[in-house]
Amino acid sequence: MSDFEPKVVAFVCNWCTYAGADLTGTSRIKYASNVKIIRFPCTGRIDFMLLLKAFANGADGIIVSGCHPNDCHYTSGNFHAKRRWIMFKELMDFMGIDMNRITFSWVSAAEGAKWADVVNATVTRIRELGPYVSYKEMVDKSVEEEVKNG
Amino acid sequence: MKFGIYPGCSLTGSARDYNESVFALAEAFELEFTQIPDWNCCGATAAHNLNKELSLALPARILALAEKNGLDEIIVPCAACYSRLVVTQHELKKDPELKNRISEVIEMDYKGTSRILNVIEWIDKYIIPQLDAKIVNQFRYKVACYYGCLLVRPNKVLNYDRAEDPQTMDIVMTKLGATPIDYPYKTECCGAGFSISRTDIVSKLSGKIIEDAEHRGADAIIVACPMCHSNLDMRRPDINKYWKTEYNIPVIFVTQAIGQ
Amino acid sequence: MSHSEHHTERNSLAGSIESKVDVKAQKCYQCGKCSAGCPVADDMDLPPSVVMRLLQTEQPDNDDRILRSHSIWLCVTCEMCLSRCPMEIDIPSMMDYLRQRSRSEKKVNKKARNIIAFHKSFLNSIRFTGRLYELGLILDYKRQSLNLTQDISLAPKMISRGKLHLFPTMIKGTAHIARIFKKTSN
Amino acid sequence: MARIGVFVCHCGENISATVDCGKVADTIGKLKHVAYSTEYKYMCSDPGQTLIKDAIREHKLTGVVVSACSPRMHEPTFRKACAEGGLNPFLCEMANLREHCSWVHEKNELTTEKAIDIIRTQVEKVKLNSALQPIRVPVTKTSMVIGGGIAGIQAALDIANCGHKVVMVERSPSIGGHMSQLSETFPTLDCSQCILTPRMVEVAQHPNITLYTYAEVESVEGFIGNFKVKIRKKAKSLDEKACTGCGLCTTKCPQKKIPNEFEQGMGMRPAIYVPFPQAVPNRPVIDKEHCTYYIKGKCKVCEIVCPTKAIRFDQPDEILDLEIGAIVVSTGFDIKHADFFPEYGYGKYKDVIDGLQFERLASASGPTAGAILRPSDGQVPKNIVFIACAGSRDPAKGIAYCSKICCMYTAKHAMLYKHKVHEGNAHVFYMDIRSGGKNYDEFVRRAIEEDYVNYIRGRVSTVYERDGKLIVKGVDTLLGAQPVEIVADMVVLATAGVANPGAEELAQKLHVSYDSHKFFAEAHPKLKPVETNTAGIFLAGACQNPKDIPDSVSQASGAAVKVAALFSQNGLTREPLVAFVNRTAPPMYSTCVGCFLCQSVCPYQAIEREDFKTRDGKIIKTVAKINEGLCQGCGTCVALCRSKSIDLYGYSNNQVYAEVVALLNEF
Repeated sequence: MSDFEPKVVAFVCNWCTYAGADLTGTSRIKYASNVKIIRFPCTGRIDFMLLLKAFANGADGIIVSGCHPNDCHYTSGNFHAKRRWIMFKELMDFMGIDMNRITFSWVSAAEGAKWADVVNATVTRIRELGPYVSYKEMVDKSVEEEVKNG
Repeated sequence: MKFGIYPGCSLTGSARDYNESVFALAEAFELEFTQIPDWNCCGATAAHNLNKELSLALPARILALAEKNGLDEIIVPCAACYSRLVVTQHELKKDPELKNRISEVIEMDYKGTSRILNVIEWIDKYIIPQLDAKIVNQFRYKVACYYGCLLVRPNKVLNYDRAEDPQTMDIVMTKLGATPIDYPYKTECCGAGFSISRTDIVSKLSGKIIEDAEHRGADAIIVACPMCHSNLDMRRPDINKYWKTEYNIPVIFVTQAIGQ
Repeated sequence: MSHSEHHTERNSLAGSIESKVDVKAQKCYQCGKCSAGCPVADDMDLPPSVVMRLLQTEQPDNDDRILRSHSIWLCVTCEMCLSRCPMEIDIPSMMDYLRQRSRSEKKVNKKARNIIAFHKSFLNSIRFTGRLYELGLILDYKRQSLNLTQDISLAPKMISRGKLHLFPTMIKGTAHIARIFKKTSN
Repeated sequence: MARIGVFVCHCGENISATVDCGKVADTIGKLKHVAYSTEYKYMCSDPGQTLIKDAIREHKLTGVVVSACSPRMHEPTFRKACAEGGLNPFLCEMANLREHCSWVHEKNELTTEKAIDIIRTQVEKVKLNSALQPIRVPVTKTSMVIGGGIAGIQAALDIANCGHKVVMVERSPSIGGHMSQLSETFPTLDCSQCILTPRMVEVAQHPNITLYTYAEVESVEGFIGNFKVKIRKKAKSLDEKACTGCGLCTTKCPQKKIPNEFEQGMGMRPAIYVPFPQAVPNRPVIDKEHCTYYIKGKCKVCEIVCPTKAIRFDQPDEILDLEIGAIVVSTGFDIKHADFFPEYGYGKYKDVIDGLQFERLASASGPTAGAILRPSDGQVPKNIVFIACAGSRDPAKGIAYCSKICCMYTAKHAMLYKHKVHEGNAHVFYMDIRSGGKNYDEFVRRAIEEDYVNYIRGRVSTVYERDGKLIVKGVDTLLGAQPVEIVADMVVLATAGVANPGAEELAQKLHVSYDSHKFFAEAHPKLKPVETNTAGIFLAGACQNPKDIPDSVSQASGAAVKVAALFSQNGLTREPLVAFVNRTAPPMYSTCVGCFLCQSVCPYQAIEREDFKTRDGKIIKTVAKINEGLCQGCGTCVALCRSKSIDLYGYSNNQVYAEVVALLNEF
């Protein structure tokens, strides 16, 4: 398992975390290259079904990050994201999704170093957890069953 | 409804007159008390000054005894005891872990369900409604209502009257026919537990309280706390010596004023 | 992650007050309203707001000054400071803690001897009888404080008025009370 | 068939030092739908941009991915270049190879692979981009200023002087606000009325300003450039055209014992009254609550004495419908009043007054004609105590903030007192002196050094009356917390500045955010201090937080510029990255089921209802509709929509799904 390099997708908002990750770059702080960023206007835009889509397509870990509470560019988008996340988390937990594979954090446009920390911590954790094969198995099985049941 | 009464140590000793007036009043207004069986001292200032856990355990035993005997409402005539009991109830409600620890210390179940009434609340609730029918003599005097510290503070815990310029005792006294004066010393401290150990401080503080009441032409100072009473009344010779004065304004328990 | 999680371990008196009695010395902005309203401030060596300031420095010397002060024993727990504090700092609870620390570190101010002697006599009295035995208290206090002549004149008057019992009242649960004392004496 | 062009930038060596740009361009060039792929040293340079423009034409590109730095840096540059090359600018995306790749990773295979993945993702996204046109919104070039204090006056005059129409709405019978109540102003001690009155008159006479006093905003609908406002003009019981302002009615009114609001209750006024002599407009109103005729049905003395027969008892309130393009909110503040300070005897002792009452005492036009006299017995106070921070910086009383203006006005009050009562003593209890501002600290120092005002650092614990004097018990914290007791004749509390009553209600009508203290909230605490979160509504003055006159005036001018900038164009152009609700054929019209959950989460009130009707007007279905003028494109509604009927241009569901798939799979 030592040469396992996890695939981590980061869903971030444009105004805080994306800008924070830009700052990590301008500060030349190094972090694991396993993470790839998808930009959204706001965490409020993030449909949590995308997380499932990402797992289904082979992601081993996911980061969701936006503005700190009260710092949202759109006033309250991150607040709604958080509220929906609380609901969704329970649902995912119920479905048997390994919540250790998801990092939810706030990284502001001024927190370049924090972004590197969040990425590195997530990658290290996912590396220990290994590839997320059980999700694929779970999906395959349910598809199988569905086919069987017609 | 069964009322419990927690007289506290002073009322069996130095404040015997207070105790007698409370019971006389209860009898006159046909209210029945049950003393909390085998009650102990609340620990007063000494306990919380020296040992926090003890200062919670002693009142907790009292409250647990009340619960055990089915006394949902407890009247506590002594303001100091009242404060200790309410504060204990508050602290243990706030911290379930502490509550368990104290239950273990007192070897009793403690739920914290009793309603604790101070003497003014008790008068307001049970005496005032039938006052007109029973009152013999109106108390037609100019009075300084002295609440002391522990009847109103800590305000957010006791949640009784307002901390500044409280009014409940003034209202009760007005209903008795008295004229309460505007009195800024209502909630100033009398020196409390320093009665014996620092009589000088008590003389100084209580002296100011008496001076202002006399200066404003009050006929009497009305109190609801045995400790305040003993400092303002029993310590009068010390006060007069300290301030080189000859104050002679009487200090009367609120229950005595009604009983007059 | 909030900023408060980045605290370093604090060994100061202010640090232990924060963890033990949930009073944050740093909240004090030195308005002095506590000292202004404190009935015994002018007798104190360190008025309450000065105690708060000394705590904020988190210097061992200053912590020591507080624990050796007369002030912490002069505080009458009238709660005026808390009642008027704009920052709602629970100074009375903090004072209780400081007194206990002062005793456990054997730093009690000499001038507070009488006050502590009285408190001890008070607790001694209820430890054995369950209730306060006022005459016993006075006698025990006199023994502890060596203040033999004080209030001698009051006693006969009080006894005659039935206000001072010659013998203590014992409650039934004295053994229970004794156990409570024992369990809480750490 | 998509034809995508990919342009890989070296950024000097910033990218190429760790990413093998040649390999990247080659690999990407082999992808399906990539018609052209190249690399260049500086894509943002002129030749770089030319390269893109030429390639668009030459290869008939339908989409462009510039793989360079962060889009937050150069997206506008490259979109502009594409537009110049003949491609819709919204068909250009950027792949962030610099900040998110080359700068943060070491030089190795993985870094180059990541660069390829990033570009691939953007290629898949851009395929699904739509050609968008900027949104044009018409603008009604009339502004409304709510509140006629100094901030509102300044904003109205500035906008009007730019040549735009202004409607000013003032709740009370006269404009002027709190500034008209002030005696003299810090730090110059010039008379408040003297500098304010000309401005008030200018407002009344300005051809571009329409003034409605004794009027309130009833409702506000619409959006930036297109607000529909209803204003309630309360009945003044007066024909304003007929009234000459002679004042006979006010002198003859038999009802004379109404506490005068303008004098902070320290004087009386009749039921028909002009709030103060310099009022604008200088016409009376009848206070129906206190007028004998309105209460008892008889009197009408004013009607009888009026030489021009201008009194109209049966006048109704009037509702005006206005079309407004921009709104400035300048409703000001209030101060904490009685019973807030039982320990200071405020509201109980007549000689414990607040700062505004002191202003009236010190004002030449006030109830004492400028003499400092105690309200209780009219005596000159020989000892006066000022208490700063009475309620401010007091979380226990619910106000944690600093009211900002009190330090300065308290210094001014102490100074004015010393100038009027030479033999008197003025004491100020303070915690900190906050005198940041031009010539402010010098002013406070003057009070201390030249007027010998006694500043004591410490809070007051209690104030009580004894023998007609006020005993003030405070402390001097600079003397080791030594208790201080002052026997005073009068105590002035600098009570906290608070939001105006009604601020919350108005904020809700305007759909503007407000904070926990009911002060209006700015859109950004630093960079958008005069904007609100609702486009087209701006803030000026103390309705945002307590402010002094210079700050209020500066902010008012700032708000005026925002309005003027909006009105400087014939319409409004906005980025089209907004949400939209899908449309399908009748009878379904849209997959939207009309639950309107989206409406509750939209921070901009951009979601409206759209009815589909039959020919005879019967409503078949009601669905959500996005107002493009208001939508800011956050997408919260998109994520929330249960029927997936809302989508967002630029970040559509298809696009983000394509991105996820592309990022994780190799094609």
